[in-house]
Amino acid sequence: MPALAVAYAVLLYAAAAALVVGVALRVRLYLRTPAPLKIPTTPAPTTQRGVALLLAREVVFFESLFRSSKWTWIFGWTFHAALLLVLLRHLRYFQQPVWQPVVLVQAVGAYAGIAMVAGLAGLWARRWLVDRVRYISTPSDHLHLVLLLAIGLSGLAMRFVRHTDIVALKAFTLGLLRLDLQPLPADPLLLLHLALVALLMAIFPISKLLHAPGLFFSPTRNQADNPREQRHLTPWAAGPGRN
Amino acid sequence: MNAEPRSAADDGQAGLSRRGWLGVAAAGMAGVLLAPGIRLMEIAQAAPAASPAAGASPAVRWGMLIDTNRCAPGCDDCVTACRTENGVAAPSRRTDPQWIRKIEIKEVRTGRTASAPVMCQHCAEPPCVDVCPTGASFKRADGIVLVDRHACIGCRYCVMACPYKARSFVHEELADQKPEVPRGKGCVEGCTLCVHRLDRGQTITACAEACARAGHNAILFGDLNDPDSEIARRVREVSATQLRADLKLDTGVRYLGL
Amino acid sequence: MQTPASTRNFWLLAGLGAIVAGAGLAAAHTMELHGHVITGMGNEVVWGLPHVFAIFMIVAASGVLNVASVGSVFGQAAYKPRARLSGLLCLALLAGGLMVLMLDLGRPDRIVVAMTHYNLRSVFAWNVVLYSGMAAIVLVYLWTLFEPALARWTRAAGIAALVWRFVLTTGTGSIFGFLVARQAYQSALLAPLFILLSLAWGLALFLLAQAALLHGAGRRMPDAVRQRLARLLGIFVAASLYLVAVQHMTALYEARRGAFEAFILFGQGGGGRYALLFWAGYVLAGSLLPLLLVFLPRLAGERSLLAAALLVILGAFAWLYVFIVGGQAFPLEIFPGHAVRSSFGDGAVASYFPSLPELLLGVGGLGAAFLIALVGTRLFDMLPRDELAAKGQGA
Amino acid sequence: AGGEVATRTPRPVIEPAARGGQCVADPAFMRRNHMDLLRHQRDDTVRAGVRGGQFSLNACIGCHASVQTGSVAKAETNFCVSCHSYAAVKIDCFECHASTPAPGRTAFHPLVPAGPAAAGALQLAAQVRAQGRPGESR
Amino acid sequence: MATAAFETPKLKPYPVIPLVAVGAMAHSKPFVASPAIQGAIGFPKELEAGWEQRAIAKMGELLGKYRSLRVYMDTCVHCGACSDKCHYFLGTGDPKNMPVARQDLMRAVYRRYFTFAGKYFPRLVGAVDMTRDVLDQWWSYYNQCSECRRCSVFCPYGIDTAEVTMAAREIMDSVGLGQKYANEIIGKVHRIGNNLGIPEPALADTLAGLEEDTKEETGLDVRFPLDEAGAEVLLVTPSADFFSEPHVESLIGYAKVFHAAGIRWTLSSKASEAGNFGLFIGNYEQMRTISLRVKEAAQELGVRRIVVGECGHAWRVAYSFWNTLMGPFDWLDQRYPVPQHICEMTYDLIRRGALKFDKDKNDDRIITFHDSCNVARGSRMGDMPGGQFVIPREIIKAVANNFHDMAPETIHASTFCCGGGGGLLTDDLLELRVKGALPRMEALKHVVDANGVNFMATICAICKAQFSKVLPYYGFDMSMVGGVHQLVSRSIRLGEPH
Ligand code: HEC
Ligand code: HEC
Ligand code: HEC
Ligand code: HEM
Ligand code: HEM
Ligand code: SF4
Ligand code: SF4
Ligand code: SF4
Ligand code: SF4
Ligand code: SF4
Ligand code: SF4
Repeated sequence: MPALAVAYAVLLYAAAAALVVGVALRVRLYLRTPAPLKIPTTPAPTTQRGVALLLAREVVFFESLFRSSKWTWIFGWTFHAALLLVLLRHLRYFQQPVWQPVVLVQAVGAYAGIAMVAGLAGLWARRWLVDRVRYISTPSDHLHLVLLLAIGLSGLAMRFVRHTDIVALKAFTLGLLRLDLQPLPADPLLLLHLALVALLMAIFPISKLLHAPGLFFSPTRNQADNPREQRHLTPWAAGPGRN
Repeated sequence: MNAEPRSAADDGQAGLSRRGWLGVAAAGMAGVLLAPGIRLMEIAQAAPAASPAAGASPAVRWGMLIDTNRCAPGCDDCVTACRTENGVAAPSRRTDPQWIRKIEIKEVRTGRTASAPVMCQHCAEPPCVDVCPTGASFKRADGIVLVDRHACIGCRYCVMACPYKARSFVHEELADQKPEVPRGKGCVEGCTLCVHRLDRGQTITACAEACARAGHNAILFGDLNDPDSEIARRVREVSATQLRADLKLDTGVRYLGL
Repeated sequence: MQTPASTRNFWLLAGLGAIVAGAGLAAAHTMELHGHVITGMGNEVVWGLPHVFAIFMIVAASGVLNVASVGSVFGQAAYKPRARLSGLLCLALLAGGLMVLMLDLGRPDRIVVAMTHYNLRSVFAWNVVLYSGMAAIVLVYLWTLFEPALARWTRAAGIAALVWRFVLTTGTGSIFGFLVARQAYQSALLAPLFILLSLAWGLALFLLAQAALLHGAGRRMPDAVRQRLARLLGIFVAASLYLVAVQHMTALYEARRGAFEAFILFGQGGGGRYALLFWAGYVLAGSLLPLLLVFLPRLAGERSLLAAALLVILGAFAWLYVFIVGGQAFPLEIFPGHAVRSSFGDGAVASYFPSLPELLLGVGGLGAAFLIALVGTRLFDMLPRDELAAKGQGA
Repeated sequence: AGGEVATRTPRPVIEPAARGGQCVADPAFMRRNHMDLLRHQRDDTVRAGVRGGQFSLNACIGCHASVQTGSVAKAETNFCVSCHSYAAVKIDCFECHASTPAPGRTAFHPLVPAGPAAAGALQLAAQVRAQGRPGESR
Repeated sequence: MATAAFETPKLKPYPVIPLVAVGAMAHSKPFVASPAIQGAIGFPKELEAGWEQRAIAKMGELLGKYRSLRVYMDTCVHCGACSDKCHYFLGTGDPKNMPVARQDLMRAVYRRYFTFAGKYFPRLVGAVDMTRDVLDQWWSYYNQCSECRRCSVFCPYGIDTAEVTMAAREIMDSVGLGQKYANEIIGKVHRIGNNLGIPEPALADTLAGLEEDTKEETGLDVRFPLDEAGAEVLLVTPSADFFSEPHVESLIGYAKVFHAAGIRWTLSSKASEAGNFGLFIGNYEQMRTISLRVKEAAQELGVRRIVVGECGHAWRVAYSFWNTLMGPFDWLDQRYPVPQHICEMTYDLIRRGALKFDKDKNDDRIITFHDSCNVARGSRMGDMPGGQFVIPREIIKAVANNFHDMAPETIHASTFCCGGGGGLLTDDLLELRVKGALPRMEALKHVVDANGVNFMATICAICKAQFSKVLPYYGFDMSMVGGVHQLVSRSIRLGEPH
């Protein structure tokens, strides 16, 4: 088996492991850390169902962000929605036969790539143009955007400028899933794209990208506003015998 | 597996000038989509050098002269021939396309009757082209007005604009198209002046051929720009008329005896 | 404040709008699946009911913005608090109209082609530019209304919108005006006529939307404002009726177009239903009755104003149907002075019966516009605040 | 999707071109770039009337049509479909274009005579292309 | 130092987000608590060598005890959505007053000691060591947060800077660095029973005086009972209500409502304070002990309901935390919400028709309502979300004729803090308080100009005190602020049979 395919297989396996294990450990930590007091930011839903709905709205529409900053919302939401479409479109590399919804999304997928890059560009521009945001930006904030931009641009370049052999690539990725190594087309853009994706997966659990799981554990958002109706008790904060 | 024949791409730029037709519309597309393939393609096109049709020539203007005096009432050989040539089924419904149709006319004042086929008049100033939002309707260098059905969005504005009802909209899915004449649902189409024949080097359309075969010779096909061609000569000699001449569209199809 | 009751109503209405818009999408999908055979359109009447709806919405979109213009450009205080709503309705109608136009295409999947390939000589392509430009200008305009720091640009944006609006309606009118081949359309009067019609239709729609919104918030339009708007509606309706009359008179004079006018106005040669729709639908119900409701002092009141607005809109549909469908139904005259016969309907009046999918698509566009307006009013503060404005001026 | 080789890692079965010979360009290149080539050729043909270019769709069909179905797009295993269903790429070409070669006449070259001689001529043409035309400096 | 001269910001016709002015408020620091104050409530007396490790250890402990802190440290993406939401930033322009930057003061340390990236690439992620310089910045800027939670409304993840501020103050207290104002008050609560340090006799005296005044005004025997066993209701109200203007007007209002409704009620000398500064310094134990006084007092007096007076943070603690801290409340009357806000009670009575008003008595006032942050964003009233906005306004509309809300983006959940909450209501932070009030003052100015508003009602003792002080800086009359029950008091009809 060619060294290239082996190297990339190792890289991608390692990155995927880092992603899965890292996120799982973090989520376990969040789960194990108690939330001693009821601190939903009110007005908040009074039932658990309402909370689920609220979280769904936050995830789908970025409702709070919409309220606070229209520009950030436009760029941020565009980026995330486009990212979702792009990822859905990418599912075709990982399944055979391909699900019908994934087939349908192919048509918009390429334009979503453009939208994603545009959204990222807007977010990055904001980091330079708005003095407040410039003040709070750390190098890693910029690098996250650069990384995603580079992934997006290398992908778009493959789509529109220098095509790669998608059939062979798909065989490679399917092979990865089946522990049956297949050759990988040695197109520079593809290799770059994949290397950056591996980097993204690896840093996910140790970076601010944890906001994705984080949202679901934020007590101000995930608690129901019912302290009078229901006594809220967690291990260390509960009555006598507390430590 | 990735050895692309780039070396071959470096010689021969013969095809470049042919891209002159690239209008506003195509330019947008060409930019992003074609970059890597283009040069290779130029060579590819240059390769079969013996091809008789090196593209539509602006020196030519194809046209037809229809002599209503010779057109036999009741005959529709031209219509049938067109259908056969282009794989258009005989119309069974109001919505079915008709590229060419036979018209029976009666002068209201004198009661004089006549008949003639009417198809796309291949106007020199085609309103259908002017109105088409995407540039799918276009006039070729040699005067043939066509619909590029890869760019037609099916808005039917050209149908509204054509004074001759020469355009039809494909209202339903088609099957068994002729390989030479692709057609399909959702686009607008009309007489192509048998462009596939002309490009192949033939110099007669299916309808004209059929009329001649039937012995009527009511349809004369040829190059209006060539002063020596028969059609040019006859258009000069007899006073051929254009339909709706008041609109000054300078049609490529002319009529005699109206 | 968003109370549970208002939230429930919002979701109910939004659900309704979504269902209607969804039905439109489903209809469009069926049309694409089966092709346009399942519609009433054919090779003669190629633009049918969907275009009646689409053109109504686009023309009204331009007109509805008038309320904002009067406030921002001409500085009329009574209109200023209505500018936001007027801008939002404009966007919503534009979107609804374009949705219908796009989905009626033979190849809606090629929308990208439509967006990337422009034939600069095509009136239709201009209109695509005009519509997107309109949307952009209105967005900027709304932005200046919402961002106090940009308030000094409101007037400039308002003027831009005003100018653009006239160009846009002229453009829409020209879609028909440039059809030299058709006797029904080729006329220089179409552009001004469309502008006047747009003012009337837009104001009528605005009045209805505003009434619904204020009703939802438990408020009423101040009487003074209502009377002004009523008078304005009356003027617009009367003026457009006048121009329609002029257009037909000039056409009657032209020998070539006499036959068509006889067809469309008097029902000769099979134009009966168009003539009926014109007189009963547009002239009587859509113009004279609203004029009575608006100008007869005895009838003055919120209800008759709203009834008038509703009638104006019905009249608009009647007029557009006569104009668009009637204009195509009349046979093309290829051989003047001859009686013509062929397998392709030459010389015969074309028949057109709208089908269900077409109707659903058109109504679906209205539903989409409604949904956008509804969500917009929920997300942004759109309610006209007359008290604040009045007090603010006094202070 | 039925058109794949049943190993642990599914791959599409790409039916070999019935006529044999070589493709109009290196297969690795074709695999990546055929869509752009076709698109460009299409515009040349439709707009400028240039026919007989190398990347004519009819030519593709002429070579790649399946021996069983006579088509490139009728069955899952047919040439175009085999890949496209694997890669989840939808093409609408065959809504309009016949997916079978013209009976009795190939569309490959207008001068190629109709009838059984066509195949032989095609072979010849392919060889010529492959080896370079005499008198042309490479 | 704290009272050094400063410039009051100008009110602009519409809100403008200031440009970043680095270090503009770096000088603002509260007085440090003396060793005596610290010692009295069980904190280390002063900063001692090795505090860095102890601070980090405390941070580790808190990270394990509070999911909020843990998740918030990881989750912020530096999107900046919160950056223009804090009134202290809007009023001062100091970028460290942007909520995200305030959190970052702690996040930088968190990253350095608790994350992979911060341990190995500190520069990349902006991680720093815990040093004296860092502590000084903490001291300055964690004492410039009123824990108002406005930022958490706008953050896409609901990151609540107040939680971070509380953790930071807890860490600082744990290494001996405490804030004089807050910690002194906590000491007084433990010693005397209320924040103002009013001893029982003084309290009794005051209440007797109030009874006389009210008799004079109304001619009726409206009672202000103290420590009356067997009463139905225990009213717990901020101690400012006993002494300060305009607070006391509301106290009279409560008494009149009880009187008109015929409810037997009492105050308690043991729990003569609703406020709970344990919340402000983020110390769970303090918060709990202070709360438990109320339970003891209520059980001693044998009441069946507990009602809380007009106090913002007190209501947050009572509504949101009491059940956790001192529940279950099975010994109280379950037909009423436990605890109940005085506004809930009054509103309920109004709806049942038990109270009558002469609305025109308030006609000299054009009223607006200031939502206090702890009520607006940390609690609820009534049985539906947002009841805390509806109920006070409905009461005002029931007792007065002229009401106008301020601009929608400055009320309800988006309300601006008065500028004095979170344990900052001290004169050593006056500059901060004045500047932090700017956004609220601008919104007020708008309705004053447009609608002629001349009275701003509110239901928080801190808001009332803060506004009385700050209004004059902005050219308003200090008596413009008052309580909701102050309005009730004016127009309620007493002495009718019911
Ligand atoms: C002369 C006959 C001929 C013509 C014409 C032709 N091909 Fe081919 N093509 C072949 C042959 C033979 C192969 C197989 C070569 C191989 O596998 O090495 C092939 C291979 C291919 C492949 C790669 C398939 C794989 O195995 O991955 C593609 C893609 C392809 N052709 C597309 C096209 C397209 C598109 C056209 C039209 C522009 C076309 N071909 C025209 C004969 C032809
Ligand atoms: C709606 C109908 C339609 C669709 C869909 C369509 N075509 Fe065409 N195509 C045509 C027509 C019509 C011609 C012109 C044929 C002529 O003029 O002889 C054509 C010509 C071509 C030509 C030049 C003729 C040849 O054989 O080389 C190519 C290449 C081509 N099309 C490729 C494509 C491709 C690739 C697709 C799919 C992405 C496609 N077409 C989809 C209608 C269509
Ligand atoms: C080796 C496999 C393979 C074969 C065989 C093949 N294709 Fe493709 N084709 C692809 C892949 C993969 C793509 C999509 C590339 C992408 O998504 O960027 C594609 C894309 C296309 C596109 C562009 C579609 C779009 O929406 O952009 C056209 C047109 C096309 N192919 C035509 C054909 C035709 C016609 C044939 C048969 C003659 C054919 N292809 C045979 C692999 C193949
Ligand atoms: C549940 C899923 C997710 C939700 C709800 C979510 C939400 C958000 C929100 C609200 C923001 C702030 C606004 C903005 O700057 O755009 C944000 C920022 C960001 N998100 Fe996500 N996100 C999710 C998943 C992801 C994933 C999977 C990635 C990357 C692979 C990602 C990458 C980013 C980045 C890089 C930023 C920072 C943008 C900047 O620097 O300005 N997000 N996210
Ligand atoms: C192992 C995982 C991945 C593989 C194998 C992969 C492969 C590819 C390939 C082959 C293309 C070219 C598509 C074409 O030519 O049609 C592409 C495009 C693209 N990729 Fe990836 N990619 C992966 C992960 C990602 C991730 C995680 C992101 C985003 C964060 C991403 C973003 C993009 C974008 C934006 C495009 C261009 C738009 C498009 O074609 O959809 N990719 N990718
Ligand atoms: S074939 Fe000739 S004679 Fe017959 S209808 Fe046609 S034109 Fe007339
Ligand atoms: S006859 Fe009609 S379709 Fe043909 S060129 Fe003229 S206008 Fe266009
Ligand atoms: S139907 Fe097609 S050809 Fe006709 S105007 Fe519309 S896009 Fe152009
Ligand atoms: S020229 Fe060809 S396409 Fe046109 S009518 Fe005659 S046969 Fe038909
Ligand atoms: S809680 Fe309030 S004071 Fe503290 S940072 Fe957030 S907005 Fe500012
Ligand atoms: S809004 Fe939330 S995520 Fe964004 S910078 Fe502020 S705290 Fe961080």
